[in-house]
Amino acid sequence: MQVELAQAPFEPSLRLAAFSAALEDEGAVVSFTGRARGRGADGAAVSSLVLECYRGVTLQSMKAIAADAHSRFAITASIVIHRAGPIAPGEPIVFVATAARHRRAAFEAADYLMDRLKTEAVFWKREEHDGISTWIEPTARDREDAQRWRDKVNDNAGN
Amino acid sequence: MQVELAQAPFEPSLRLAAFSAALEDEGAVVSFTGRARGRGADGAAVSSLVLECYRGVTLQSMKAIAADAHSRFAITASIVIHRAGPIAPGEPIVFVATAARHRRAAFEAADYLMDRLKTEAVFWKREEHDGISTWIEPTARDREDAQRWRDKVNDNAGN
Amino acid sequence: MKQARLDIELCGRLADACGPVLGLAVPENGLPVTAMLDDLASAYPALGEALRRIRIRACINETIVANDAMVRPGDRVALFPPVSGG
Amino acid sequence: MKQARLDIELCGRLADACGPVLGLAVPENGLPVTAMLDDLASAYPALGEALRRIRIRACINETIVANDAMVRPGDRVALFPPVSGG
Repeated sequence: MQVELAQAPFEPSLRLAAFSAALEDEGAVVSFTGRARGRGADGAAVSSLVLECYRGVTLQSMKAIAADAHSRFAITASIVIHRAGPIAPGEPIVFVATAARHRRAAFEAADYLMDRLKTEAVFWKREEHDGISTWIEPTARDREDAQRWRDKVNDNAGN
Repeated sequence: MQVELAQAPFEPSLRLAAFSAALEDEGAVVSFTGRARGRGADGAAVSSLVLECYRGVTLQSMKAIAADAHSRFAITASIVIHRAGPIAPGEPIVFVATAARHRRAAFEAADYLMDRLKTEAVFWKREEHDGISTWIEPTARDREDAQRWRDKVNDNAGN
Repeated sequence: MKQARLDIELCGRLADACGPVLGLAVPENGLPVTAMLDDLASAYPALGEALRRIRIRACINETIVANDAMVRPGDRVALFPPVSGG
Repeated sequence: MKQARLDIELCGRLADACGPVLGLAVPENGLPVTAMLDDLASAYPALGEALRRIRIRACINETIVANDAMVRPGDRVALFPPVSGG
């Protein structure tokens, strides 16, 4: 379990190479890369995305989410890298990779990590366009996605 | 949509780099790498995995699965690379990457591609250990995973 | 009736019994896949058991076909056991 | 009662009204988070509206705390609006 807050651009493919090289007999590796988009949901050009974080609390929130993924899924290794600060369109914002003996656990853990990072990681995010700064909150879809895992816990408890 | 049958080892991280570099304003990239394991399900050492394919039919089966993923999910790009021939433990067997504006489509399409490739792609697979060759069929779990997508179609039809 | 020789490729575990390519005499104007399978089982009894036990798909000229499709001399014919997937 | 000055960091959109760090006079033996929020709203009315409208979490010495936690001079205090996630 490796969790990093990156203040500068990073290259996801190099991180995937290093992550994979350190594995043992895992049969499955899933990666996710989230990239800053050049157009907002309304189609307007975005010149920059800015992610504010707060001291050790942001990294701690990421570590707690990664630890939950390890206790919940049969994964043997994971990496979470998240940018902070100003991010240009096309640059990676977040990179997640998971490894497991079988692919189902690797897929589910990566999906889970992203859903929770997108709603619970301690960041405050704004888009800048035309000199105007707009604060961004998790979308209804982000909240529904994150809710899926809570529903699953309830399903299991009910059976 | 790029589909390849590879007769020699390939490096997934380089393929992810090339795939990502060719994208436009996609916000989400998911990758999956399946690696040959050094131990079988019974814990016995595997010296080699051998994937037989048949002329153009194997590539055609992979292309049909990729085309289905594009018609079913809101992905804008995909790559599927599959090894054939003898594969040593630790080497990649299959690499899949998908890109989409939003992460849900990218995750689901990669998951779907793998489930169908693991059950329907035209390969015959055997493990070699201690000079003995054992033919491998899709596991019950592989079949259940692939069945999920058929169930979903039925769910949708019912609503 | 005049006969011609057809080479049939056997994929996956079907090659275990008698090897990966088998010759078969077929009528010059062809025969359906089901008849070809029966003839093959008679000519190669060791393979015949596998053909009865396993669900077989025939492939003619790189297209998987139904069992009533016609096989003709000159066709590129292969027999597939169930695929194992990637 | 003796008073001390506390610097409070305002995260995310909370900094829009009056800037990212505000000073507040607090009792030397501390006060609960809820009282600190009331005092801050009185001292900075432009921020007060945001504090009432938005659900706030207080963070003391890098730990998110409940609203009845005590804030003491020397603590590193920050106020969080709802996070936007990564």
